[in-house]
Amino acid sequence: MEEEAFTDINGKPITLDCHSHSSFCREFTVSSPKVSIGKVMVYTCSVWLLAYAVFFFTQNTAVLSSAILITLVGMMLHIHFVKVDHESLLVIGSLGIQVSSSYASGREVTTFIEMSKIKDIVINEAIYMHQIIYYLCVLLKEPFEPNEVSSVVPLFQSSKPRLGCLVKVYKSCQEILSTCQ
Amino acid sequence: MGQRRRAGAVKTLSSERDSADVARICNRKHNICMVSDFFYPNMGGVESHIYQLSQCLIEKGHKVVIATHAYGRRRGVRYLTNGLKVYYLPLQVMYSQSTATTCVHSLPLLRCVFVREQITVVHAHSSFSSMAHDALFHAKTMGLNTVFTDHSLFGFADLSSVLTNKLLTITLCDTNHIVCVSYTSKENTVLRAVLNPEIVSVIPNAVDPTDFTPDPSQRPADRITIVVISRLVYRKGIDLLGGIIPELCLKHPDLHFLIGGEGPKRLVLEEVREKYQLHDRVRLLGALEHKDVRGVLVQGHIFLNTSLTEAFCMAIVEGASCGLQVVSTRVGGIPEVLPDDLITLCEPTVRSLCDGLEQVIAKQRSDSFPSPASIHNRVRNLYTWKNVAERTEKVYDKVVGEEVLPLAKRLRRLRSHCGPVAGSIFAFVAMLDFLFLLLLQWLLPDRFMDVAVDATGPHGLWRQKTSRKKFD
Amino acid sequence: MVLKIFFPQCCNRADSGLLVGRWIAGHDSAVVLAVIHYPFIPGQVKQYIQQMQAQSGVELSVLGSWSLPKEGQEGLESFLRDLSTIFPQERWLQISRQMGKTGFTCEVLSRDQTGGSARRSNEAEAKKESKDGGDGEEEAEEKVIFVHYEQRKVMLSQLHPIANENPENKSEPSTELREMFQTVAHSQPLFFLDKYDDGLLKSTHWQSEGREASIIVELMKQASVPLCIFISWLLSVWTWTCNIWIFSVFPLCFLSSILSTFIQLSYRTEHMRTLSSPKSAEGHTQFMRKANILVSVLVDVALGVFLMSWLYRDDHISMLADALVPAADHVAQQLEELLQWLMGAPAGLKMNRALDQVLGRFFLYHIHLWISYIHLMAPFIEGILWYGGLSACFGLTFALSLLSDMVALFTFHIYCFYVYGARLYCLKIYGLSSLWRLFRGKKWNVLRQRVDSCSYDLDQLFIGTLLLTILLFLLPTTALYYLVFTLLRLVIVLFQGILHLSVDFINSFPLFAAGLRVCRSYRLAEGVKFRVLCEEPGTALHLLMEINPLKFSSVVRTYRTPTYSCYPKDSWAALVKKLFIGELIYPWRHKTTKTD
Amino acid sequence: MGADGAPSQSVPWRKVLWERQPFPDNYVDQRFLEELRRNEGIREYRYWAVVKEASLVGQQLSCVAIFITFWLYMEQGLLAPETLLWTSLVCGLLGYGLYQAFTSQTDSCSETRTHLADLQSAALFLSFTFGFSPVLKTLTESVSTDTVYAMSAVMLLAHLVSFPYGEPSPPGSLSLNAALFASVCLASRLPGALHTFAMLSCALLVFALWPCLLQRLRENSPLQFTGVCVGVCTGGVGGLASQSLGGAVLLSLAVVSVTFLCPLLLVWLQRHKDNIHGPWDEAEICEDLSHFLH
Repeated sequence: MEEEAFTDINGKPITLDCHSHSSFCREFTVSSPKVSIGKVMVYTCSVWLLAYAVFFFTQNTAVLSSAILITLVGMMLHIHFVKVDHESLLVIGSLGIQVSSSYASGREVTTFIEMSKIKDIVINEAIYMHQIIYYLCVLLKEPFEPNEVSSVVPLFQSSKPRLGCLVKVYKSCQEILSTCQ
Repeated sequence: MGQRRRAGAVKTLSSERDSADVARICNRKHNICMVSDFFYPNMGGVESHIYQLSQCLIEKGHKVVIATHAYGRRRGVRYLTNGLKVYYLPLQVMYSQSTATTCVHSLPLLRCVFVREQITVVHAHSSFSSMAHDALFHAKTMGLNTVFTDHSLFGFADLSSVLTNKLLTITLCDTNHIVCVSYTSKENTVLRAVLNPEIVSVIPNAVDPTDFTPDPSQRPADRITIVVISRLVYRKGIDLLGGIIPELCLKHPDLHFLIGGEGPKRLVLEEVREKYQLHDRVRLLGALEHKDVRGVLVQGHIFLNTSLTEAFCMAIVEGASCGLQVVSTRVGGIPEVLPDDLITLCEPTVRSLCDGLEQVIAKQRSDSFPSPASIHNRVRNLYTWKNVAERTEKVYDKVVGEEVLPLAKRLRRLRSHCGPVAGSIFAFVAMLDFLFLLLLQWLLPDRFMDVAVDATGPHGLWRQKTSRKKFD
Repeated sequence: MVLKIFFPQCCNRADSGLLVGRWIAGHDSAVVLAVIHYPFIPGQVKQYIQQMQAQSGVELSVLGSWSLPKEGQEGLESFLRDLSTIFPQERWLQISRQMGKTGFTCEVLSRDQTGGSARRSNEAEAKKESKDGGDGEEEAEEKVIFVHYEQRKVMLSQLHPIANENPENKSEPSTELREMFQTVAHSQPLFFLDKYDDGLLKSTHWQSEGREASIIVELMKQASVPLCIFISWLLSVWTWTCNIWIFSVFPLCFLSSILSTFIQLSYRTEHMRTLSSPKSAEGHTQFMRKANILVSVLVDVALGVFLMSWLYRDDHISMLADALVPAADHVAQQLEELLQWLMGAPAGLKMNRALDQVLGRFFLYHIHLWISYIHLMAPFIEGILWYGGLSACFGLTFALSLLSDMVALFTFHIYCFYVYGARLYCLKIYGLSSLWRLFRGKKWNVLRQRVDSCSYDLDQLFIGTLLLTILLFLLPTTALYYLVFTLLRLVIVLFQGILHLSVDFINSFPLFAAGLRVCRSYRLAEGVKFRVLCEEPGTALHLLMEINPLKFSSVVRTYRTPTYSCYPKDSWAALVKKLFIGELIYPWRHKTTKTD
Repeated sequence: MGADGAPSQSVPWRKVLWERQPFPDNYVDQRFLEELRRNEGIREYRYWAVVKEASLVGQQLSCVAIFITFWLYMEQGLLAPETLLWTSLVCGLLGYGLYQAFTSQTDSCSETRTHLADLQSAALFLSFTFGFSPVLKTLTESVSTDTVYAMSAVMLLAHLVSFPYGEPSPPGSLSLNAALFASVCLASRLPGALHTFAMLSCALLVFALWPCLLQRLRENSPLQFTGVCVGVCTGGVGGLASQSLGGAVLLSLAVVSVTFLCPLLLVWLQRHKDNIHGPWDEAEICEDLSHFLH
């Protein structure tokens, strides 16, 4: 159970938390920084100032109320659907891999992949927006020909760690996978 | 789309299983990035040149990556033999597999490639490829040394070539070194992109002699076969071929034509075949895979090339390497390629070509030609990729030493070198490019880019990985 | 390889006894289903297990022993180990739990060693023989995972995507979790053994409470059978009436293929047929489908009755009827004004006067015809509405589709206008395009499907140009008429589309599944998720398996009853293109194509 | 090869790739670019020949001018449609006779169209034009006059631009169509249906038939051809002058510049021509290969 500081592909600080429950069961949690009050303040103020400017010209109070509503709803949606607080990867030898990402609002999305479907875990390269990044992904087998890769499940999608972090996770995943084959 | 790309990129499987040991980068000689619009899955002279050259350089212990544009679903990062890494960048293709050039939009991706691969030399190919031009431009903005290989000849007459030449002048005006495939091509390039001939080297193309070995047993004894292998387009003089076929076929009843290749001019040949009832003697094989070419070549006695312009004709070398008698038009760099006793040069007219073929056929009948094996032995050592790689390496060594012009000088050079109008326009564009680069560096500093894991080379991770995969 | 033991939560505090369950072949994992307590007679246990196996079709077996030592029960160890000789297994689990600790400990004894002298060390060696390559130095506890599951939920839940029931074509090799779920689900008969009835065996497992409720359900099932038979009889009568020849003669069958009421009718008939099939639904999907249909029909009817109650209270119907004819008159008047406006200089556009007059008069005459038709029908409208309103008792969908049909009938004239305008315009565009090619000295090559250049004669050119000029100058007039009437048409189409969409929604939305997802979310499982319970040093790893409910979107996608979809047939771009070249548009897909 | 050592001048450098020479790759010999040739195969233009060719453009300009003059006359009612009809009929017959004479004089072997066919198409023209003229009359009445003028001006310009000056007969479809379109637009502005008919037949004569005759003339007797061109130009200028002097001046300026100044410019600019040729040029196929196919 140790914390380590890394950066994501845009240089923002993230922390990797490795939690080893047992020799064949580890949990990795990548947590990105909390949503900063300053940012929220800036956005809210900007929206409200804009609204006030509009209100100043069109003497219509509906503008202000709508602005408040917009900011609230926007914040709600943001923390509920956009802002991912931390993503965790639970590797249980010979049982499977569980990927879960929990949003700032506490909403949690979890998927469990059985070991019989997993072919391998690899670090891969992809072109993302205007840069080329490394990412960790789980390769799934074709149901019938086990050597074919049917599809790919990328891990840590919202907080994109850099190579160093990925390699650390990757290595200990490989340990477990190799011991439990 | 991301999903799709990743699904595509899975080919790279566990090439990065082990961690990035950056130390390996240091003992390299050069980190080279080949940039061109034309690469596999597209097929042609430039493509094979880039591939073979890269392989040889990797064998020599350099690090080579290739950047080209995405071909349909083939986008992202792929690995080829010996861990040759290919970036298929998602840039918009404009026409004939050449990307649209705005001198700016391709900067972010190319910068990413250059930085993360720690490139020291940028090597661009083919003046048809606008991506190559962009790469040269950006590389200079980023302060990298550049090399450019020109594979094609251009006229000076029509408007399009005038424009292309202007573009070439601009992109090559501060390129460190230029490589041409033949002396004619060198002269042409020097004239087009008003250059100092001292910085233009001539390094011919090569063919892999082991792929093109003669096999006389394949030749039918009762007939004489003329083989033509080229794309069926105007530039390859297919109209001439359409004139030659009936002339000779009427004279020699035992003459057969074997034509490989595809293109718009196929109609011409088919019409000729229809008109003169030559279906049994003129066989159109359609498009050929590179591996099938040898099988076609060895069936023939004479190799005919009717091109109207060629910088360096690989086809005739392949033909000669298979022990065929080569008859070709005297255009472009072709006279330089083969010694006179291996090739019969004619003027690009039906008359002259027919005469040349007549002589060769006559000699063939009296078989006063050396045996295919001996021809092969002579040709075998003329052009090898190893030699090409050595000479290119020299160019790199020379280039790396040179200093890159700072922005001010670069602008001045552009203004002075490329004429007042275009010069100042592109000086402005260079300014923009520089500012854009600054913006990008502010948005994403270089230190936040992961250095790419280096898999290439004989001792690279690639080999280790494959070997390790074997025993587990 | 790690041994996984799926352990029901309800057995956590059970008294010591035998573990009954199943080894999942190939996955090296055991599913514990129940604990049979002391005292028992081994023979009876075996017999009981065989009987259960026969009932459930799951190869049950005695997995091992479970000991929860209370005070006064010491020295069980040896006894438990001896049991393994009584119930011969190739691997004998020996799960025990100390009072103080939360975690369990487990020993795995394999057959080849006699029960007496089983120590962890040599048992580890045994493991080494049994499976190669595994490093035997590791502690036994660390090689065992306890997965605690809630028996009831797992038993009731259905894992998605649904594996097809018929075993001959297995879509994919069933995975470990699937096996586990199926095991628990199939071994239902095992759980009927109630802890209160005094049988020979006492066992601990999930106990279903409230038998009474289930009795009521049984009664209802019994009652539903004759109802089903009755409905199916009605249906057969109905279909017979539908199939007599009168309905298959031209105009009627054509009408029934056009009018959406008929289509809704046939659709509902099919629903009822599926519902009233006397044999019970086999498989999960069938059952869900039936349930969805039933619920949607009920809701539909309820809504319809509600509507009716509103209609027939203080005669809204007559008010509607009185409102309708003036409305039609009003529309017609508006149209006339529109036409007058068009025949002048609409929006300052100068149009060819002669053509303008001709078209305008033509359309005016049409409107005149239409009005007279409406007034002819005026006295009957109330009756029509009254009887039409009755149809709402079949459900809201009927009322809606009837409404859309009525709208279609009442706006027939607009449709006619649209068709005339479109045809005229289409003709013009076609002629213009070909003549424009002639103007440029090109022609359309039909064989090669491309435009070739060709040299025309003088006279061809001359006449072509004359015609081109004429068409070009007459184009704006027709285009304007076409535009106006197309807009009218589009408004109506939009209205009908909304009606169709709502009907389709009511028909196809899986209400039952959605309700299930809301109330009993574990019934529809997308997968599972694990939580690490406790890790004390020395004990094995304990996981809690929870059920990951299906997402709403996928619920709707999976259980949406296949229906005649009436979504836009072609994309917006295609629609606009069609409008431009003046093709006739029927934006709602032809209703006989069924899409799931 | 490619040894970067000092090039030993003992062996001369050869422009070949197959043998390894003791020169660096970027070695530049003094024979570099020796095959460069400038301005080869360039044809010298002589002034009067160019003028003779350019006179065709001038006469086409003035043909348009003549047509416009007729239209102006008709619009102001100074010219009765009957007279125009008769004159154009006479001219047509005259021209037809000349045409036949030329064809019979040159070669009647390539003659395919019979007199019957000619008669037929003539009848077709006349009947169609006559039938449509009332429609055409009402066609553009709702369109504003300026629009019509602008449209016809543009069309006439298009006619002039796309006119096949190299080979006036058969007239290029685009040019003829543009001219006819313009004439229809103009004709629809005239007071009566008969006017329209007359105008259109006149347009047919000027734009469709006249170029064919001119082509024959050019082939057979170049001397008379120039004479005719001069005549037409003067006619055009004169006709326009009778309506508006400014137009006439402009027209004459245009004709003069096209026929005399532009050739002068061309010949003068010849001296600055600088084409680079060399072995890299794409060889063009000079001989005609079509006979192998057809």
